[in-house]
Amino acid sequence: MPSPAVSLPHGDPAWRGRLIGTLLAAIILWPLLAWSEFKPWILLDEQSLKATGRFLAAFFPPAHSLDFLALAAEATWQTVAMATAGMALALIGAIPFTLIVTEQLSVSRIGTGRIGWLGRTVRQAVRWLLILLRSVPELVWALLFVRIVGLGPTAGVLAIALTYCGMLGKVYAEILESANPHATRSLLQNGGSRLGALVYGMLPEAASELVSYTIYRWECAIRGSVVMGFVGAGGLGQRMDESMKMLAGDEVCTMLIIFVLLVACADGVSKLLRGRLA
Amino acid sequence: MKREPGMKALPPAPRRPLSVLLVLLALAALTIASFATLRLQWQGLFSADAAATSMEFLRGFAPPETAPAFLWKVAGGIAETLAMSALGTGIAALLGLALALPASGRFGGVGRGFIRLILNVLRSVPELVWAAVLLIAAGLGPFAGTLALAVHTTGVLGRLFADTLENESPQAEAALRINGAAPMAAFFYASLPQTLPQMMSYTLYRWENNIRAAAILGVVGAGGLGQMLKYHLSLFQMHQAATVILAMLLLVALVDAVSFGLRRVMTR
Amino acid sequence: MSFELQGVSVRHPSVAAGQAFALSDLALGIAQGEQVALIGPSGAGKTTLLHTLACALRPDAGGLQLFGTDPWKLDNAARHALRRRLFLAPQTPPLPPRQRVVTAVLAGRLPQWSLAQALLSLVKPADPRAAFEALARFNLEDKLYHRVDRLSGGERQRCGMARLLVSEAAAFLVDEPLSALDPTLARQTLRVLQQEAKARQATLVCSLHQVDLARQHFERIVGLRAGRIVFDAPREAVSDAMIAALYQNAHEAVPALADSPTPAVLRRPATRCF
Amino acid sequence: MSFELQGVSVRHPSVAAGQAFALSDLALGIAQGEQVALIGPSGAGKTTLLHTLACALRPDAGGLQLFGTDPWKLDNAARHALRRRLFLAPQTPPLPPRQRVVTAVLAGRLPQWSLAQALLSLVKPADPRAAFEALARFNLEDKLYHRVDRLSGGERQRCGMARLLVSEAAAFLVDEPLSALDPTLARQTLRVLQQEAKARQATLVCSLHQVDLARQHFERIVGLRAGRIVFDAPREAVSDAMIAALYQNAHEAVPALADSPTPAVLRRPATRCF
Amino acid sequence: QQVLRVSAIPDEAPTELQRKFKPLGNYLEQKLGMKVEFMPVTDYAASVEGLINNKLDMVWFGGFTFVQAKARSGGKVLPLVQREEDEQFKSVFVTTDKAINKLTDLKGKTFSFGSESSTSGHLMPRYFLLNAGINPDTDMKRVAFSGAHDATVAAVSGGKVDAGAVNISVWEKLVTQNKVDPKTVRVFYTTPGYYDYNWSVRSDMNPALRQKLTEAFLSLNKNDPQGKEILDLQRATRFVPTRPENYDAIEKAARQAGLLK
Ligand SMILES: Nc1ncnc2c1ncn2[C@@H]1O[C@H](COP(=O)(O)OP(=O)(O)OP(=O)(O)O)[C@@H](O)[C@H]1O
Ligand SMILES: Nc1ncnc2c1ncn2[C@@H]1O[C@H](COP(=O)(O)OP(=O)(O)OP(=O)(O)O)[C@@H](O)[C@H]1O
Ligand SMILES: [Mg+2]
Ligand SMILES: [Mg+2]
Repeated sequence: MPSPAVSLPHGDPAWRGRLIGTLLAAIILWPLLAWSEFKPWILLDEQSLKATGRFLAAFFPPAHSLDFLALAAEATWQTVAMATAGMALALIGAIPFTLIVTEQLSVSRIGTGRIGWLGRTVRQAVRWLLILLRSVPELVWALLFVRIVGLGPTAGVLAIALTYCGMLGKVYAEILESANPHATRSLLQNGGSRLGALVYGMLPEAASELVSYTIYRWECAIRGSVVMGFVGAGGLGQRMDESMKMLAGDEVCTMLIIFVLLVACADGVSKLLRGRLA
Repeated sequence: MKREPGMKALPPAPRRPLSVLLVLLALAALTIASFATLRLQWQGLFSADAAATSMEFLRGFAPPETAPAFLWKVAGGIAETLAMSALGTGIAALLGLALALPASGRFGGVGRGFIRLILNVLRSVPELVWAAVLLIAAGLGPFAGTLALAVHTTGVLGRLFADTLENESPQAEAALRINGAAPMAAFFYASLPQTLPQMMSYTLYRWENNIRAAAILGVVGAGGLGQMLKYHLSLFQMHQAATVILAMLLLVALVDAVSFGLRRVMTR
Repeated sequence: MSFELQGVSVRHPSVAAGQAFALSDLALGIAQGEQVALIGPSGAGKTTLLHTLACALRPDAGGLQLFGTDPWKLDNAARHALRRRLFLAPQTPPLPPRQRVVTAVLAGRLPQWSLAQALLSLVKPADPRAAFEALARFNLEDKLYHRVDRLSGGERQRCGMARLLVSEAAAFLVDEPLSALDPTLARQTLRVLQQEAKARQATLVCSLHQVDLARQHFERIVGLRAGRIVFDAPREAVSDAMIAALYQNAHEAVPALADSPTPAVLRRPATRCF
Repeated sequence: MSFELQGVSVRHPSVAAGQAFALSDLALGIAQGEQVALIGPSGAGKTTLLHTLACALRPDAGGLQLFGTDPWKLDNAARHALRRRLFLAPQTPPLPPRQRVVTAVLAGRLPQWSLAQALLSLVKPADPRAAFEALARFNLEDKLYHRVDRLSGGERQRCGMARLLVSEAAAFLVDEPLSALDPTLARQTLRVLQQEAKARQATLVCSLHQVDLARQHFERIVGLRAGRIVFDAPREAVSDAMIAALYQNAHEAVPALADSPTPAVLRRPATRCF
Repeated sequence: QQVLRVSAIPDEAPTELQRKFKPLGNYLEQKLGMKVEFMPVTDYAASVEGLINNKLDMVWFGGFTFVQAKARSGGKVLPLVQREEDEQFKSVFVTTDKAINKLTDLKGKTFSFGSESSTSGHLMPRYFLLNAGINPDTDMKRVAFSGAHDATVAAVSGGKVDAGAVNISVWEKLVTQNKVDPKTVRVFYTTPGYYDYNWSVRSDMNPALRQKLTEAFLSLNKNDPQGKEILDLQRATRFVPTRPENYDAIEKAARQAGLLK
């Protein structure tokens, strides 16, 4: 048995980087804690606990008058409809953007690890477009659409579609990039087209993650209240904000239960699809 | 030796499960029903003065306010926003990871269901409600804002992380566990490195979201860019709002770049 | 006895009940410290058998004894403790890409480590020297700090073997350790595995496609075909004819089989995919 | 000429400039329809060479001609069109888990399909008979509708080869196609590959660790070691001594090297990982 | 024109507003002979944008929102009528802190306004604070915008804000409904009166319609049952005509406080 002939290379080459990284993180953490006045112990202060308890006690029993339930049911459907319509429109934009942005699908990258200048430019442009779409605050979209299409669900659906297009495009691309690239790369190397490589190499790997995220976004659209309320489009999120501002704990509680049920439903669909599709 | 495969019967294709088809049909029906019941009015969007109106609206933002005093205020807002959002997201990422382990079914079906329910509640309660609760528990200030962000984001990240873990192919972890490694150790040596890029990307994406979070922070008096934006938009001070929007855009682009860079480093 | 199988039949979890077994009615005993080669055509069930021995697959029928106890009669914790005494090196080492060689190798120590130690070792490798020495026995010491997805196929396979060396198991179950190695390296690797097993008095069960190597290096050879043991004999008793029979029919004589449709073709797999 | 390399040096994209090449200063010409075996120790650069021939790695220096044109002088689209005439079968079969065998095999047709065809084929396989027949040549036809992650190692490898058969390439670059196959099946597979190449007048470059098979079945053998061509000769000219030399030093003689520290050990890789 | 689109600033819950509006809407439909539709919004700015961009026809504005709408539309918004109470509207400053007895005591304390665009919850309290020499942005420890008057009171009574400013009518409603204990939460300052809420329309509205609307409001009367129901819901004794000039003082205050530029 040959004993190790060569000596152990002294030191882990990654160690210094890790040490510096940790130190840097600690140094950055300090001002963050200071600026955000991070003092968790005040949560345990007796008076705070009492006040919180009183506040939460108002949540029970949940509001269950027929009037309110009817109102909530109508708001629920409105919410679901707006979220679904908004998501559908967002997907129309997000899918092509995703295909453009995903680097694993780049043909010019094969062999060099670098992307051609044209690809790089287009990608960069689309990335900026996505950043723009999702970083313009919802309130600004809402203000704009109130001017163009007036109050009502149209403005809400449009605002969802635009913001979510930006988010979906970015996150989809990152999901595709994170998948194991072996199958995709092999298809591309044998002359497959980008889209062929996508559906035969990437989707089987990434479909479940894409489904999870899409369903989560749909949930978000259901909760999204800012734009909806702004344009008077109604829906659960808006009702919840109102009830909260008026401190009607029981109403908030009922709507929370509806939210949890809807979210659980979405979770179920997500689980089913992930199990079957992929 | 040449065989004659044609002689052998081609086996019939297995039937596809109906459930997926049904779910997809149901989703299509939901989409159609949504568009049908909403009575959306597109004519406004495609009318002639839509473009003119939007141009006029956009022109209202120009030029962004650049008075030094205001820029200082924005800088303060940036610092506060960064501090709250980074800390809130960081706490949420850690808690989310801790909750994602049981929520991905690692400790059995009951644990999975229970933790998923908790995660559902955490993120079903909107940030505004968390802000109200925490305002009462922690008082005015960035701490309440940070916590409000952290609590809601924990629900979000916990769920996304759990799904990522469930979607990951389990072979690497199984190989270690077959050899007797403890479940947690196997997780840190096999599944975590495989899923880390995806989790990182979700975390950074939530960070972006939290940078934009507006309403909650105003309610707890925490300030930051979101609150400034709401303030100036409410007062129709468009030039100031434009500066704030630009600052947000820069922050989001910065986070996007960080996300891109980290992913480069990690996945190349 | 390290392993004792009596009438063991195994079906993969995804296979519907009522369908054919991957292993049927196997009887096999392997004493502690013995070195056994497992040969057989592709799809014969070698991997399945090794997984069964490693308690990674539960037999549907029959009795399995591991170091004298039936692992499937133990509770989870005890069975998992039993697994520490085994080391299964899978056919394709499932290493997370981007992990470094040193981490991947030291993962062989995980059963012995506490969680804190394991986490610490992720930050700063706990015992790089052990990993280095294990790698050196396969001429791979210069890749210690490389990423596993930047290794060549044979290098990755040796990385998996190095993990075996750092583990503290009392039985090695090795699935085709030589498939990606050149002849010289294959011989060297086999020698290292056998020396290591001998030095620790560990049992070695090794599935192989290289029949000549199996016959040269192992005292005992088990031939598996279509889920059944065809022969289990000391190497002197294994004749060329037996080997030819083991591999022959399954493939060369297929046209003969083709006339009578094999049930496997008619069987519809219960898979769900796109 | 299918392939023509002159002074080609290749470095993997992740390797920093200035570090050693994975292939250095290679000269090689392979005529259309020729069948070449590529042998050499693990880490010699066989995979790297095949990737270079498949335009999957760009040479850092030297001239590469593919079917008479330099692919790296073409624009992206033209180069990609050129790739359709090549088929690279990687060392580990590139099959997404949960895909079905029929889909995985028919993916070999992707370069010829329009997007609509590709999508349709996902719902209802476009040409299951072609897949079936390709699989049948490797005795795998009964797994047509199985999921690829439920195949044994050798079955998966044959699934990858079946994809090669359905493709319409004019040059096959096959990376260790026999590593997970038993001797009989290995011979059968090699025969199928060679027959298919001959039938289509396609070039076949095949990396192998089974030296005996290489010498039996291939007219021309290229020996690669440490990124350089050691010999490139018709099989009659390849002596046992040459083979021994090809594999020998790198591993067996390590203790001798040990006295002078190899530069590779001192070199710190510029990896970033956890 | 077949439909009169009406909205209101969300200083109360839009559901509540909708409930309050229902009898009024029916009454207006009767009087005008056209359909009246109420479109609730949750943001003050949306009601302003809606009216001046011709997406709404009549809005229940606060004093400050009216001034904003007037400024943003270049003076093309007209106030029609207001409640008698709105001619002398007031805000109250509330606290639980025994040490706070006048506006100047608020230095270094935490404080909560209502919504950013509210007259009684933000603009006038800020104006009177500035007059007392307290700049909320620099002199106070921290300033929050609770978004609604009820929420301000909750924050103050929960002891998490030292003081807050609310609309007097909401405060009185909460006291009569026993939602707040006036012994622990007390008013330490009441502002002088100012003009507040009104019903506004665009000035290019058909004058005949405008005339009819004004008359419909003015003829509401506590003596008949329908009028009483409407006026009670609006917490009004009666409606009176109003003029743009009534809001000049608010406009001046807004400019002084830097809320209007
Ligand atoms: N996860 C699985 N689910 C269902 N069937 C499987 C699974 N893995 C393997 N099989 C089937 O079980 C049989 C035995 O497979 P096994 O992997 O044990 O073969 P093997 O002898 O290791 O072959 P190879 O030499 O090709 O690796 C094969 O017919 C295979 O198709
Ligand atoms: N992606 C990569 N990045 C960096 N270096 C690599 C990469 N892949 C391989 N190498 C290195 O390049 C050299 C040649 O590798 P290659 O995969 O071509 O060897 P091989 O001859 O195919 O070996 P094997 O028989 O083990 O598959 C090896 O030293 C290997 O470590
Ligand atoms: Mg196997
Ligand atoms: Mg290789």
